[in-house]
Order: sequence, then C-alpha cells, then structure tokens
Amino acid sequence: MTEITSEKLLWIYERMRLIREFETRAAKLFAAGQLPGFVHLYAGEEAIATGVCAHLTDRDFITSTHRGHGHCIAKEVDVRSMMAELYGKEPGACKGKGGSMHIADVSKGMLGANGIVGGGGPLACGSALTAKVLGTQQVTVCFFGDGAAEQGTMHEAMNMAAIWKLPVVFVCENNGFAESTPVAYHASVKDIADRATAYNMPGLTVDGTDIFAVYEAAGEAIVRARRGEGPTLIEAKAFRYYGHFEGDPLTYYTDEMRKGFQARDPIARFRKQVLDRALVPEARLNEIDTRAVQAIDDAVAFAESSPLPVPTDLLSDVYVTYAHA
Amino acid sequence: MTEITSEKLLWIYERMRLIREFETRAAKLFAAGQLPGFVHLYAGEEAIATGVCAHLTDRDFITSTHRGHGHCIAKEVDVRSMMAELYGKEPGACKGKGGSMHIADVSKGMLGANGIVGGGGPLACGSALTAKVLGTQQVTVCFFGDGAAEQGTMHEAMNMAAIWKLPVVFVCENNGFAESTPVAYHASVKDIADRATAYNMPGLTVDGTDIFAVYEAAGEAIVRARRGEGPTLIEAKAFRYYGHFEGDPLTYYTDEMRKGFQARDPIARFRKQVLDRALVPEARLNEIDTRAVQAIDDAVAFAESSPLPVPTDLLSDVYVTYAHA
Amino acid sequence: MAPRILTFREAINEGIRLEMRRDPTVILMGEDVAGGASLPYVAGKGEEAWGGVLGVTKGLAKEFGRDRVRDTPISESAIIGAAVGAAATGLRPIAELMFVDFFGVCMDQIYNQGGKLRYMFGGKAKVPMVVRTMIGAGFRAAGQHSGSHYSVFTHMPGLKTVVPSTPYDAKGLLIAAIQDDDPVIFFEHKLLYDVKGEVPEEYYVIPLGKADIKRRGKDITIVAIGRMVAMALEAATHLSAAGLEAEVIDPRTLSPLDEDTILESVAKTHHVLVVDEDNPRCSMATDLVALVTTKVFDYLDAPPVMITAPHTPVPFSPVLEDLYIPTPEHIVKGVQEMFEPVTA
Amino acid sequence: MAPRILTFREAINEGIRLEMRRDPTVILMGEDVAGGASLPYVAGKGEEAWGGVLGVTKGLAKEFGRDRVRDTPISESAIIGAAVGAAATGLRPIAELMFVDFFGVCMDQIYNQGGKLRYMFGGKAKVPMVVRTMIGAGFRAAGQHSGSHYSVFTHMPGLKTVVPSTPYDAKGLLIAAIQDDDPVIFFEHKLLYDVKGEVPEEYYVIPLGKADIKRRGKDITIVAIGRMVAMALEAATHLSAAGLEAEVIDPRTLSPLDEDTILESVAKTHHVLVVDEDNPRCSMATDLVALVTTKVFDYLDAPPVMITAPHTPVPFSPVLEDLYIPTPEHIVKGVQEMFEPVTA
Ligand SMILES: Cc1ncc(C[n+]2csc(CCOP(=O)(O)OP(=O)(O)O)c2C)c(N)n1
Ligand SMILES: Cc1ncc(C[n+]2csc(CCOP(=O)(O)OP(=O)(O)O)c2C)c(N)n1
Ligand SMILES: [Mg+2]
Ligand SMILES: [Mg+2]
Repeated sequence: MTEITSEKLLWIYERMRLIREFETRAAKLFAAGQLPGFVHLYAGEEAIATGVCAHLTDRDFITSTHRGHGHCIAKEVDVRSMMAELYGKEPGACKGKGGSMHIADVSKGMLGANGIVGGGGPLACGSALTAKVLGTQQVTVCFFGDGAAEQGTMHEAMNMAAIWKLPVVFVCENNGFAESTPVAYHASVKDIADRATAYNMPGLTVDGTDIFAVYEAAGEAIVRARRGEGPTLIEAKAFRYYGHFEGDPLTYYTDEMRKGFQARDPIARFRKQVLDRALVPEARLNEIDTRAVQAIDDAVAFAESSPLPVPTDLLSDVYVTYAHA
Repeated sequence: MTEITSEKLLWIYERMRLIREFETRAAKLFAAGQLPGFVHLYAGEEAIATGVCAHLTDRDFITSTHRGHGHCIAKEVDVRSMMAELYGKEPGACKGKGGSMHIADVSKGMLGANGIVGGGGPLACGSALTAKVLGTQQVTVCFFGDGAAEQGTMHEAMNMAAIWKLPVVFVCENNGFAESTPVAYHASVKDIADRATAYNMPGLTVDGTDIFAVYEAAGEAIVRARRGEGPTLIEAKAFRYYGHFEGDPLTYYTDEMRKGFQARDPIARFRKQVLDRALVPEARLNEIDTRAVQAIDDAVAFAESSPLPVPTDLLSDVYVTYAHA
Repeated sequence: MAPRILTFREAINEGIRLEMRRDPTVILMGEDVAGGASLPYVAGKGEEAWGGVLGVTKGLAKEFGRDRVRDTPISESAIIGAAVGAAATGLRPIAELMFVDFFGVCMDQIYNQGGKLRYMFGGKAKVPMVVRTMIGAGFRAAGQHSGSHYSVFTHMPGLKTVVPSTPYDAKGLLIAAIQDDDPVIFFEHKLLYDVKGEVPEEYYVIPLGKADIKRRGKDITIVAIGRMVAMALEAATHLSAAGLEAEVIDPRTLSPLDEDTILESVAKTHHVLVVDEDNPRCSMATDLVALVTTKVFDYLDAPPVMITAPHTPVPFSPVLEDLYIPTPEHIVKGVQEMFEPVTA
Repeated sequence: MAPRILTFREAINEGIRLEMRRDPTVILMGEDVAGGASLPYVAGKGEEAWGGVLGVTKGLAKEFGRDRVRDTPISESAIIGAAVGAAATGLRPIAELMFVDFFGVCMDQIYNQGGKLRYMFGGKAKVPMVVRTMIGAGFRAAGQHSGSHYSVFTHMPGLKTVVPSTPYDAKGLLIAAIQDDDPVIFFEHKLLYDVKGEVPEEYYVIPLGKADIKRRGKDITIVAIGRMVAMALEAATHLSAAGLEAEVIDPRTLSPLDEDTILESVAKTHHVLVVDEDNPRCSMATDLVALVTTKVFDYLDAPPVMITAPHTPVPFSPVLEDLYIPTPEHIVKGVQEMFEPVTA
C-alpha cells in the first residue's frame, strides 16, 4: 500500500468531514426551504473526491458534475463562498449566478460543477491540452458518474485523451444509480472500468468508500499522467446517502440497501482504519470533527448575512467586452 | 466455413460487380462534370456490403453512411433510381432531393445514406426497436466507418442496443482512413472490434476484402440478432480505391499502398476463390460482368433522359400534413 | 356537474395514456420515464418509482408495461435517434428530452435526421414522433436547466413545435401531436405542471396550427407563448381597469403558425405586443414582429413591442431570475408606452 | 503599386497564420485541418496533405508543427469542448466545425459550456476561442451540408457571431475574433472561398460589432449577410439603372449587432429590405426586421421586406437548389414591389 503521511491523512479527514457537514447542512437547509433550486448531495462518496484530490495542487485542474460540492471542497474551494453560492448571494463563488450546479473556482483549478451529464469530459481534454501545449506538468482529473458513462461525450473525450496522451485521469463515480435508474440497467458492462480497453488505457475498479484504495489508484494514475504517459480510467464504486436531488422520495431505495450503506460509510471506515493502525491520534480527528461543524456554521452565517446580487448583475458577465442591454 | 449456395454466390458476385461498375462510372461522370456535389465511392469495399446483405431480406433494415452506394446496391435498391438521384432527376430514389449522400429506399429496408458521420447508429436502434416491440423477426444492420467509431452517437447506440438486446449488427467498415486521417491516428485501439467488450457484446475483426469471411461473420451475428440474443460488432478491414470524395487529390496515398489494394481486390479474390474451388462456372461470372456493364449503361441512359424536378418540388415533402409556402 | 379539474401534469399524463390505449404502436421512452421500473424490487411493488424527474409519466409503465414505457441510459442522441428510426419503420414513439437545455447533445438526430428525413427521401418516408421536453425559467434551476429555445426548433424546416399554456390545451395538443405524421416537439413549461384547469375526461384533439384567442379585446393584440399567456391575461385585467381592452392570442403551435388569427386581430386592434420568455435575438418574438410588420404594416398605429427575457443565460439567484422573466408589469408598461409615448 | 489580390480562402489562412505567429497560445484543431499530417510519409514530404476539407488551412501544420495544428478524430463534442477547456485555462484555440450543419452533435459544448461559462462563473473566467465553420448552399452538397443557421448561434447569449462577405473583411475579422476574449463563431461561406479581393499583406484588425456600408444610397437600406452581400450589390446596380439608389449594409458581426449603423440608414432611406440565405423562421431576417420596426417604425414609408430561403431543407438537385437561394432578381423584385405596390 502507498505511504500516506499523517499530515495528508489529516487533510483527507478534514476534507471528508467538511464535505459531510456541508451536505448534511445543505439537506437541512433545503428541507427548511432555505435553499432554492436543484441540490445534488455528495454524502457517501467523500472518499473519492478527497482520495483523488489529495494528489493535486492548486495548479492542477478538475472537471466536475451536477453533484459537485464534494469536488469543490476536495479542491479547497472556500466553503463560505460555496454556501453563499447556494443561497444565491453576491459573495458566492459565482456571485450567486451559478448556484449549486455551476459552482466553480478557476483560481483553485476547479473548472466548475456542470449541469450537463458528461459535459466535463471534453472540457477536461481542454485543460489537459493547455498543460501539454504549454509544457507544464498540470494534471486534469475528470469526475463523472456511472450514468454519464453512457453519454457520447465521455466516449469522445476518452478516445481523444488516449490518442493525444493527454494528462487526464478519468474518475467514474459509480454510485449505483443515474437518478432512479440502476447502473445494472443502463450500462452494458458490469464494471465501467472495463471500457478502458476500448481506449487502450489502463482501467481499474476500486472500492470508492475506501480512501486508501482510491488514494493509491489515483496516485499511480496521476503520476502516469504527469509523466506524459496518458490517461487512466478509474471506477470508484460507492453510494449516495441522499436522493438524486433534494426532494427525491427515494422510492427506489430499500431498507437493506440503506443498511449496506451505513456499513460502508467512508468516514467511519477511515476512522477505523487509521485508528486501528494508530496512524493518527484520535484527538486530532475529534478536533477536526469540531472544526468542520464550526466551519459550516460559519459558512451558513456568512451566507445568510451576505448581500444579494444587485439588479445590474443580471446583465453583466455575459461577455468580457460586449456590454449588452 | 459456412455453406453458401451457388445461387447466393452468383447473387453476391452480381451485386459486387454492379457496385464496382456503378462507382467506376460515377467517378468518370464526376470527372466529366456530369455529377454535381459530394460523391463518396465504395469501390474496394464491395465484399462488406454484399457479404452482409446476402443474409437479409427486403423486410430487414440497414442504416448507411455518406459512402452509401454499395449498401444500396447490396440491399437491391434499383440502380436506375440511384443513378437518376445522382443526377438530381425527378425519378431518382429521392426525387432528386437527396442526392448521393441521402439516397434511400425504405421499401427495400434501406433507411438512407447519411451525411452525418455516426448518424446511423441511433437510427438503427430505432428500426430494431420497432422489430422488437412489434415482435417481428426483422434485423437491422448498421454500417459505419472507422472514423465514425469516434463519434459519441455510436457509443450511445451500441450501449443502448446491448442493454435492450436489440436485433442490430454493427458493421464497422474500416478502410484505414477518415477523410485524410489514418485510423492509427484517430483511434485509440488497434482493432475497432476491441470496443465490443465495452458493451459486453461479441466483437470480431474480419478481412473485409474476403467475401467468405464477411459472409460467415455476418451470418452468425444476424442469426444471433434474430434469435433475440442482441447485437454484435463486426469490424471489416478493407480499403477504398478512390479518394475520400471525388476531387480528393489523394496526397495521403502512396504507390505501395495502391499496390497493396490491387493485391486484395475483393472482386478478383472472389473470382479466384470460387473458380479455384469450382463453386460456379466461369461463364456465369462473365455473363454477370457483361450484365453489370449493361445495367449501368442503362441506368446512365435512364438518368440522362429523365426529367428534372419541377419548381414546386422545392416546397413539397417538408411535412406530411403542413404545406408550407 | 362540477367541472373536472386536472393539473397540467395530469393532463399530459392523460393525453399520453389515452393515445397509448388507442394505438398499440405508441411507445414512450426517456430517462427515468418509468423511473426505477427497471428495478425488480420496485416493479414488485406494482408501481414504478418516479415516472420522470417531475412525475409526469407516473403510472404509465404500470399500465403499459416496460416494453412500451422504457427507461433509457443518459444517451440523448440514442434516445431521439431511436425514436426517429422507430417512427420511420412503424411505431409512433414519444421520446423525452428531459430539459430542452440538453438539445445540444442530440440536436442532430432531431433536426438533421428526424426533421429532414422526409424531404431528403423525396417524400417517401414519414417520421411520426413526438419529443416531449421541459422548458422555462423560474424553477431556480440555473443556467443549464431553465432555457426555452423553441425558436431554435421552429427555425428548422421539417419540425413542428407546440407550446401549450393550459391543462386543457396540453391534453388536446399532445394527442394531436402523437397522431400527427410529422415530428413534433412538444414544450412543457415546468412551472405550469402544478397549474390546474378544466380538462374533460374524454378523448379530444386540438388541431396543430390553430391559435387560440384566450381573451377578446379591441385595442391591442398581445401574442404570448406558453407560461407567458397567463402573464398576458393578468396584464390584460390591469389594462382593462385602465380602459384598454387587450386581445390575448396564444399561438399554441409555433410551427406551423396560425398567421391568419394573429394578422386578423392586429388588423382590428392596430397594435401588437409579443411576450416571449426566450432570449430576444432571432427569437419567436422577432418572428412574430416580422410577421406582423411585413404583412399588415399599414394597419399598425404604433411600433410593435417585444417583451422578452434579456440576452443573458438564466441566472441562479432568485432575485436575478425574477428580473429575467417577463412579468405582467412589463407587459402593462409596454402597452402603456405604446399608447402614451414617453416624450423625451 | 498593383493591389494585392487574395482569395477568401487565402485571406483566412493568412489571418490564422499572422495570429499564430504573433501569439504562441493560439492553436488550431479540427478534422483534417492538417490533413494527413499525422502520416509519417506525408510529413516526410515536408507538407501536409489537405489543410482541411477545402484546403483553407494548408501550410499551417508545416509552419507551426503538429503540436499547434492538430488533426482530430471525428468527435465534434470533444473538439469544441477541448477548445473551451483550453480557452478557460490559458490557450486561444481555433476549433473547426467542418460544416455548420454538424452543430447538432456538439452544440452543448458551444452554447451551454463555451457560451455560458463566464456568466455561470460570475465573471470569474473567460473563454477566448474561435469556432470556424462552413455555411451555405450552392455547392450541391444537399440537405446536411448546406445550411447557414447562424441565427441559432446569434440567439444564444455568450456567443459572438461573425459572417464575413469579402476576403478583406475575412482576414481582419478573423484576427479580431482570435484576439477577442469571448467565444466567437466564425461562419465561412463555402461558395466565397474562391472569391478574390484586395487584401493588404500587413496585420490589421476589423473590430467586431461594426457594420460596413458596402454601398451608399439614399432610397432604400438593404441589409445583407455573407454571400448575400454580393447579391445585394448586384441588385443595387440594377436598381440604380432604374433610378433607385440602395444603401447596402453588411452587418459583418451578427452578435453583437451594430444597430446604430442600420437604424441610421433606415432613418435616412425610409425603406428596408433584408436578405438572408438562412431559413426564414426565427431567423436573422426576422431579427433585423424586428430591430427596425420596433426602433425606427415611424421612419418607415413601406412595410419591410424579407428575402430568404424557404422553410425547407436544402434540396440536392441543382435546379431546385438554385431556386432555394435568394438571388439579385428576388431582391430587385422585392424592392420594386415596395416602391410600386402591386394592386390586386
Ligand atoms: C445531458 C444530460 N442529460 C440528462 C440530465 C439529467 N440528469 C441530471 S443528473 C442525471 C443522472 C446522472 O447520473 P450519474 O452520472 O450516475 O451521476 P450521479 O447523479 O449518480 O452522481 C441525469 C439523468 C442532464 N443533466 N444532462
Ligand atoms: C458529424 C460529422 N462530422 C464530420 C463529417 C465530415 N466527414 C464526412 S465523411 C468523414 C470521414 C468519415 O470517415 P469514416 O467513418 O472512416 O468513413 P469513410 O469515409 O472512410 O467511409 C468526415 C470527417 C460529417 N459528415 N459528419
Ligand atoms: Mg450515479
Ligand atoms: Mg474510413
């Protein structure tokens, strides 16, 4: 197993806890009518975004999905600006204009959540092309869902990345469902990673609730990409605790399924793994738990007290140089 | 090797010869300024369309490509109506409104050449769905090029056909090039058939200049489809004698390549194979040669003497029930 | 007898259901249109789970079975293309494009295959299919789930486009669309789904290409589309109080467009204002203004007015989104300025 | 000194070449834009084979290398999306969509990603990219290779749209488009490629959003787009002989549109006719008519006239295609009817 420094472990734990707190709070706020729109929560999949992004720096890029909060937090986007965005407030990451499904922070290499399933694949080829043409060592990670695997754009992106040996890591987050449709129905293969052979790239399936498995697989793929050896397809199998979006009655979940989720909870597993092996002191984890709650409390307070956009914001930012009336 | 009746062999030979004559004549007519527009010729690939369509009846369907003449002739579309279409004449298969790239005859199950690369994949799922829902035994063959294999629509179509076990046979005509771009550059896999595993369907690569190889592979796949066992991906490797379209200077061909093509000529191979094994009398083949020339002479004469569309044809056939001015 | 009241959502469901009962070649397919019906344990409950993302097709998989009501992968090109191919070979498919905003991943199959097949084949084929799709802002669904864009489809020869504004119209127009032998794009405004209205139980057809005069008036013609019809009617009430009687025309079908009803109205009122929730450039608003000004120019006593969304994507923040959508106030103001021009 | 004459094709090639020399972040990608440059035996000859399907980009791979001039697979979504992603992270890509008719397989990346990214990100990103694409009928290329459809892109907020009509304009506008910080769709009419005109050797920029008055006149304003500009100029010559002086305006950029130049002209001539090769519904033609009639209605002495293609796909047969395309005769007839209304 790859070595992980305790510093990195604590970073991962902190990010996972922040994600979980953020999502739990978002669910409550949505139920209370505080958050408008479509909100897709990442709880249950924390080990994927964090295990992958633990290998990246601010200069590396990620593309994301409609379920993007976890990717943002793993890429160290400020949770205050994220929460303000969910509220549609002016200091939001996107000035309140994007909302949950378009949350982005290019300065952190986070190229945006994306409302179009499969939309991020081609974009990932683009940021990777920039790195390749300019000869930087930047890597791009393209997160996409199991459902997105059936979208033609992902096929095109994987083929292009392969023939151009672009520094991309394709990470398929297989949470078992595309909305209410199970992966066993919508996918013609058992493991999405089996499709890697269709692009002559390495492919592997890992347990997406096991941070160590994700970390190791992503590490190798990212090193490979940085070396100029081209893309890899990693499928991480996990689950989502919440519905497809908030408001989903989740009629397609059974009690047994829910029990299975609890048993695989990525955060509980992480705690057990690191504590059993005494990799970090429990007190440090507990501190992080507390800080995560505080950070989200703070983010909510910030969002609530932040100003709304002003009417002229409607018409700005459509173009850089063409102010439209 | 699968048995082929001599009757079938003669049918195949006749269709191959008709295709070759049709294309040779079209090239000449184009060079002489007789044929307007984009004309993409199939010469060199005759064994694919004929070897596959030898298993089909009028009730079965095919979808085609921009390089569709061969598919039409293999599906027994009338060469007179085809030639008239190339001339843009009123008795053309499409009343002169479609031209080479849209030539079709739904009554023969030929669902149209297609100007959009990869456009036929989804359509093939559709005609196969009709057969499945209505419980007929009709099979659909989807012809597509090596270049089309990189188009997202083909990915979506193959996955859909697989999960629904649709009676489709996907036939990738790998002629080595997408326009001027070689398959070794545009495809991430060595054999397009390797992509079959990405859809959990059988996949195989055959020599597309060997009619017997094509016939056998297609036969099995079509039987499988008719039995309700789902799609197959067959890659048939061949070449095209002419340029991508007429007028292409073919700067990307070398003399060696051209020599290689001659050595693999599907019609010459067929003759040798059947005569060496005395499967049909040579005289019959020679008769067919003569008849093919006559049939194309006749088609050209027909096309040339046919009337042009009348001005009101511009506005008709846009809708079934909505006459637009 | 008390009138039978249904929501817009229920009216659409009923339209599909009646046609599927009547015609065994009608099938339905799209992402989650059954919704987990593919799960054995859900099917076991005797009901599908979702019936589409906003529940419009609930109950159909149960009645018609999974062969005719098909969940699909997230493969819009394959969904629409399969509908085109099926339509050309004997079925009457209803394909769902969940949000119109996704047209960019499948437009080729819609306009280049479905829309052109008949013409390119010289009239020797037909494509009797319907694409149902959700439109409209106001749901706080942000930049990629709130567009209207029926103009893009109306622009394309070979397609018919229908935008219903009431539950009654939705049912009758949808039945007409399914029976139609041409490809029809049927736009459902997501904010209308919960709107209620009278809908008779029986089977009825509202012909495509017939506008509906939703309110009679002599002073100005307001042409409004989809959800904007209600805005126009509300504005008309205010205007009436101020002494101006607006005639509100709902084209219902954008292609073909019932030009006569609109032109006759303008010839009578001498004024026209169009309300369109879509972006303004090359839009239905400009289409309607061009129709009126090229054909009955001499009847106009004032310049035509367009009330549309601005030339921006749909913003997420509710305060901004509310500014994006045309309102009755905008309409009233537009009309008033037409009658009492502001002097600068 | 004799004027320097280039074809429209050469002017575009030169525009790209000059920008690629000036700015190392400019790259070019698309199907066959090098054209067999990926073949070792072609590269060995020191020249790429094709330079695009109609030879527009010939020589660029040779000068700038295959890292900056990239052949691509037939994957339009990946091509455009890669351009968007590259533009947002530091390059200035020029992506080729071979024929505009193929927009249906990649429109999402154009309008929903490229066009909206900046707005959805609250202005915190920019997408400096160009999509070059071929338009136009007359090539006998039939129903799926002959469209124009710039209206669809002009409709979309966030995109800029440019349709040059002369070699001179093509070079200067293309350089401006590459330098622009927003996504620009650059429409090249395939029948213009062989048209010749004066093109100075040096580097020059024609700003986006500035119309060009291609001919001065006092009696009628003709607004014409792309290849239709030449048709309008030809018509103007005929009209002049008949005593009518037409002012011919080439908007050059459709979004942003130089409204002032058009409106000032109409305020002077009191008549407007628009010529658009695209289909008529929700088109640039209706956009221009709506602009004029909503903004300078009182200046108009006659109804505006639209000369467009019909609401049909482009037919293959040359005799039909020739009827599809607007001609100088149509324009002359339209103008004459405006001045001498036919009495029924
Ligand atoms: C092109 C497109 N089609 C459909 C949708 C609607 N949609 C949003 S999320 C979703 C399911 C996505 O499933 P998956 O990729 O597995 O991601 P998950 O939601 O499970 O994270 C669908 C169908 C969309 N946003 N974009
Ligand atoms: C969507 C789309 N992209 C690009 C084109 C232009 N084009 C026409 S044929 C062709 C090459 C096709 O290659 P392949 O699929 O191998 O077929 P072949 O011509 O070799 O038979 C291209 C790029 C097109 N018609 N449609
Ligand atoms: Mg999923
Ligand atoms: Mg090929």
